[in-house]
Amino acid sequence: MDKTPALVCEDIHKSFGNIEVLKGVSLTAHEGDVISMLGSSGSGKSTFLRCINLLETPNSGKVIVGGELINMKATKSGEPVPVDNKQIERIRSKLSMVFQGFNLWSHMTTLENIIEAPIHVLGLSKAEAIERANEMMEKVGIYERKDYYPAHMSGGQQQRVAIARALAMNPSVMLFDEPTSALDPELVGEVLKVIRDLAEEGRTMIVVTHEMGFAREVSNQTLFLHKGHILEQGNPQEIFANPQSERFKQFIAGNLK
Amino acid sequence: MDKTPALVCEDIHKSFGNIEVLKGVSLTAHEGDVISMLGSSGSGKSTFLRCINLLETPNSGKVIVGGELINMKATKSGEPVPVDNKQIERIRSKLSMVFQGFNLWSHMTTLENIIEAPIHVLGLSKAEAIERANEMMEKVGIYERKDYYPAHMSGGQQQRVAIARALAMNPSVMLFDEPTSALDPELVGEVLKVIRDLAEEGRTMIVVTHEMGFAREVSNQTLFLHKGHILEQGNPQEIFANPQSERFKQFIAGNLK
Amino acid sequence: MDLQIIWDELPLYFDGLLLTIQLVPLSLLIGFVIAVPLAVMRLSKNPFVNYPVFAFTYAFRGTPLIVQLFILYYGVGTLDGYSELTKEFNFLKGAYFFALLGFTLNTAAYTAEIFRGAMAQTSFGEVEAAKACGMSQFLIFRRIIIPSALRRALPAYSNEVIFMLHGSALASTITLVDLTGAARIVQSRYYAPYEAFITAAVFYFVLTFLFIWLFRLVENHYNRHLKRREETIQVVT
Amino acid sequence: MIDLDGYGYSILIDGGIITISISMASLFVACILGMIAALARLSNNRIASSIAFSYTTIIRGVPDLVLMLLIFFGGQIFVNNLPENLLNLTAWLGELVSGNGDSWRATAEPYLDWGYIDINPFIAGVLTIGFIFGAYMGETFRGAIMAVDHGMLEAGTAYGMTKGQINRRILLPQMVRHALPGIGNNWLVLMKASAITSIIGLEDMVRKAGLAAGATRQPFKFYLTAAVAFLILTTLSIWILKLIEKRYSAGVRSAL
Amino acid sequence: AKDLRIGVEGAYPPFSSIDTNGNVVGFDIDIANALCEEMKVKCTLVVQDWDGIIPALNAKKYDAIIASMSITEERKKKVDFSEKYYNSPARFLRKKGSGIEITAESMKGKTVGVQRGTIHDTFITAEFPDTEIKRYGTQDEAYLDIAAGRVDLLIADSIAMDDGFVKTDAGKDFEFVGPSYSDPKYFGDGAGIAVRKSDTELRDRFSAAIKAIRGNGVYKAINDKYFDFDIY
Ligand SMILES: Nc1ncnc2c1ncn2[C@@H]1O[C@H](COP(=O)(O)OP(=O)(O)OP(=O)(O)O)[C@@H](O)[C@H]1O
Ligand SMILES: Nc1ncnc2c1ncn2[C@@H]1O[C@H](COP(=O)(O)OP(=O)(O)OP(=O)(O)O)[C@@H](O)[C@H]1O
Ligand SMILES: [Mg+2]
Ligand SMILES: [Mg+2]
Ligand code: NI
Repeated sequence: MDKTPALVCEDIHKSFGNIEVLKGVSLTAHEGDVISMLGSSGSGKSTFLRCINLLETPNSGKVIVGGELINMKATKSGEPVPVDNKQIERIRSKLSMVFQGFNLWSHMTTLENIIEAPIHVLGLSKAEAIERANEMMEKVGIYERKDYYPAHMSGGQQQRVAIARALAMNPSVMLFDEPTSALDPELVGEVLKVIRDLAEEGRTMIVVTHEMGFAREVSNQTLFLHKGHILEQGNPQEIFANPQSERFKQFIAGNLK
Repeated sequence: MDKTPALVCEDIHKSFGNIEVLKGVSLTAHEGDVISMLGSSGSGKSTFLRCINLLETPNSGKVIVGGELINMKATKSGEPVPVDNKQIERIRSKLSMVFQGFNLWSHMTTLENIIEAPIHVLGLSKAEAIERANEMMEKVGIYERKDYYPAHMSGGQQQRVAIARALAMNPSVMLFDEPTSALDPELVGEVLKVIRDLAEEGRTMIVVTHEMGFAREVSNQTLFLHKGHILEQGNPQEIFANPQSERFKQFIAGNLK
Repeated sequence: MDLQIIWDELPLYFDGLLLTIQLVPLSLLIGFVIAVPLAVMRLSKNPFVNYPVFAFTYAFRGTPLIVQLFILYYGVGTLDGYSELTKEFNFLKGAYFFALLGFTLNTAAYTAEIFRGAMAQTSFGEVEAAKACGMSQFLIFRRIIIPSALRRALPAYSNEVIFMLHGSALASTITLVDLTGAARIVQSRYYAPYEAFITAAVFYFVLTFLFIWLFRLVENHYNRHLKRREETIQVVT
Repeated sequence: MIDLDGYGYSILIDGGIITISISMASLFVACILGMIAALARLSNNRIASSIAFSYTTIIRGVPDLVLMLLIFFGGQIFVNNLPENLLNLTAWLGELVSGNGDSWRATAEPYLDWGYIDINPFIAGVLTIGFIFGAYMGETFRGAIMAVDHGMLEAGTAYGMTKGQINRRILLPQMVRHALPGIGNNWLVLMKASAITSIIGLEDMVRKAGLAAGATRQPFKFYLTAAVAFLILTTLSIWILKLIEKRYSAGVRSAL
Repeated sequence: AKDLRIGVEGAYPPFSSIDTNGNVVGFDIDIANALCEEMKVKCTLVVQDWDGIIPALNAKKYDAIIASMSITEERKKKVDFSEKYYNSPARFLRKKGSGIEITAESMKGKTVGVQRGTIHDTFITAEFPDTEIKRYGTQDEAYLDIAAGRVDLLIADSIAMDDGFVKTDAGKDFEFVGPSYSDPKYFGDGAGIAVRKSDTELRDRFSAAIKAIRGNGVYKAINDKYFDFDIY
């Protein structure tokens, strides 16, 4: 490998109580990679994304962002915790997440949502942040909605605000958790187009999705998660054409019907 | 025509305020017909179904159920209202509706939901109603959930309870409003199978849906609604093969992508 | 603390307790029975039905209970013809009737508003589903809206019950010897505020938690359907 | 105008001012206590959270009238016996340390000669009502904090904001909006509860009305006057609360 | 000398009541002012409900009580008293024509109103156990209730009832019945000024001042303002 990968996860395990949700998941994303994650409901996709930026603390495994290993230690009770909160905060600011339910801050307008973290986390001046926000809003096509509150926008618009908010952090990797599942069929296309544009720009992205078409056409790597294991992994064209596992065959059959 | 059609709608118009949502929609359903209604979001599909059982009062047009015309009169302000509430109640009991959001009664268990209307509207004894409910629950495969509350069941299970509840009224026509749109992709199949079984039994049904495959395979008549007008109507095999209108061409292209 | 005082006056406290646990449940019961139809009337679009009930609930919720009691007890006592009436109806003579009346009207006003809120919250879809089955307006109220609303109102109603229990302490201001009345007699006899009032407080505390516990039982039974799915699943595992 | 026999001014103006000012002052105390209680209950510190829990449960378990009588009568004795008790403590300590308690006592005496500390009914009323409603406010605030959509806080975390930033910039503004209806309710209840201070001798509207009723033997008229005054205050409060809620609900779509 | 605070009641006419301006007035008040003048101290009056009047004194809310408080053994356990400054007997009050007599028999099952925590309360509780007792926070409330016919009898200080009720419009249908009670066991040695137990110095100053105003005619002037006989 000539360049440091943007993101490496090695053998991530995660349990809730007695139930092991992730049973060793690994992934390497180089710069410009678009990785799609498929899997049925409850297979652990969200949990994996949340482990990447430490919203959940993995029970074991390594997360390496831009070559920097996130340091973990064990508490007395054996629970792993991050050693250094400052490191976590710094790393999170490089990994922007776009949530399934958007999670926009409802007391802030579109613009305020977008400039909040750049100002308070990255330390940009207000003018810089606004300039950057304008650019992002243009890109996702919500500039006219800059002074609207989230509640006054449609789902598709909210989702695009969430994407602009994530973009404004100028992250090295973007994590999308089912960016279209909460949307009306007619809005799905709209949001997918934005993500496709980002892919063409060469953004590194990890996208959890149910949209086979998207996985096939936009991503350059597809993972299929099942019961906490990766069952299929590889070039989407190939694995859709030649599924290795029964389960994945079923999965795509059910979805394409 | 040899037999009285189960349901006839003639030139239904409906406006909300100044906006005319239905601009003259007609439909005839004979016994055993399965009519699928397609149309993009906002085209007036739900409004039409709601006009059929008078949840919305049409501004003009006739609804004839089993040969019986629903009598309407105009109020002083020109709004049409049903003449006879008793007639409406009787007719509604013949037209069972399955709602998009299920609309189960949250304070009742599955069984209680199903026996409620047969006892209090049809006047069945409790024993009879339970017997009938058992049969319906078997049919849709939720017998084991008979003592669960709606909140404790998955979307697919709730939808099947809603279907069983509608079936238990032994309706002459069943109206389905996007019976699968609120469901997880894996549950869609489950519910469609139940509807397909009902079609095979010879139930008269009107189904608003986004599932092309279902429309094509299960229904014997397909309507395509656009901006309050019926643009296409006829045998699904034929109209999918030879769409008459540009709009329908686009519509099936977009959906089958 | 002089425990001897408390011990000596315990019978007085028990008499007070007896009155409190008579007045409170009785007024709650009557108030509840009145409140349900009032709440339905409040939902009516007919102003002749809606407004009088609104005025009633507004007046009783907008003024202090103590003022209501004073108006009812001392105020009514000075009205012309009151003494004549007491000859006919002996129960009008004592403060008991007026306390019961005041508490009942007060709790009915609050309860009606609680129920109205719960009914207004009934999911639109559930009502439509009922209509679509051919249910009449009356049947929909009787079978869907009211049962579902009463269950949802339980937590708010249990608060109202606690407030009523606490409000009942005001019976002591119109000469009744309830728990608080007993405490005030003890205080005026011995000038021992700690002994007098802490004893009463303990009684009330126990009563409050008895009520809370009872409501929790009722809620667990009637509101199973409101529990989130995850929670019920957790209970199983 | 109704003839109030010359008592109108004293009931409505003098009494009204007392009622309003005691209510506002109590609200202030209650909000501070409530915020402390809510944060303590939600904190990870066991002791803080159990103290806050006892406070909120015990207070809510006992009628305000009983608490009021207890704090007013008992509190006064407590405060005024405090110097004496402290002196005795000093003497006892002196006896223990150097064997001459009396001289310790004598040294301390000038410092503890507070005379009487006048707990006037106003302060007693404010503290009592504030103390009682602090418990209710605590629950309101706790509920409001928990009602804030967890996802929004998580979004803050995901963008690398610190705990403090999240609390200040996301939690608090959201919390206030959720808490407003509760605060409004508590205010309406509190204002009416202030009427029971008349029982401990505070000259609020109800007490003034009572005195007038006693003197003129016309309770109906005077208590009704007080009731109407309360209705006006309530109406006014509801109106103002609506305005405030409107201002704070920027970005919230109304339910209807 | 140090300023004094004096606790008064305010709902016990003619000894103390609140006028339309919200000021306390009455015999107790005039006596209090006269005594303060005699003692050459500045006094502030503090109105306090009867229920809490002794605890508040001990809590140092004020330094003395001038509120028609009878000097009884029970109270002496809590406070000290000056010499009496007036003395008047207790009597029963009934509605004219009600025919109730002060005998155990006639009073059986009847309701007697009394102010809570007074000597009259102690007296009726001990001596007429078969009657129903209704206790009030203030004497005014008791008047309202006998006028409304809710109690059959009141027992209280005869002068207070005479001036505060019987002689008013509302009280014209009522009359005294039965003997005058002044048994020291219940009613003590007249009304005195209460001070905290440790305050013997202040107590003695009050006693001296009472003697002085009795002697110099000030007392008589106040007395004549309210009563047509000598209440001392
Ligand atoms: N905080 C938690 N506590 C306990 N169990 C949890 C928690 N979060 C997730 N789980 C469980 O972990 C499993 C995987 O959840 P996850 O949300 O990762 O699924 P998913 O693949 O994202 O599914 P979906 O497509 O429905 O979003 C599920 O069984 C879920 O119930
Ligand atoms: N009660 C109402 N008041 C005003 N406008 C309404 C009302 N109900 C529906 N509409 C409007 O009528 C139009 C048709 O709505 P309808 O719900 O029938 O569409 P639909 O075809 O069912 O769409 P979808 O596929 O999204 O369910 C929409 O523009 C909608 O906004
Ligand atoms: Mg997920
Ligand atoms: Mg629809
Ligand atoms: Ni037409």
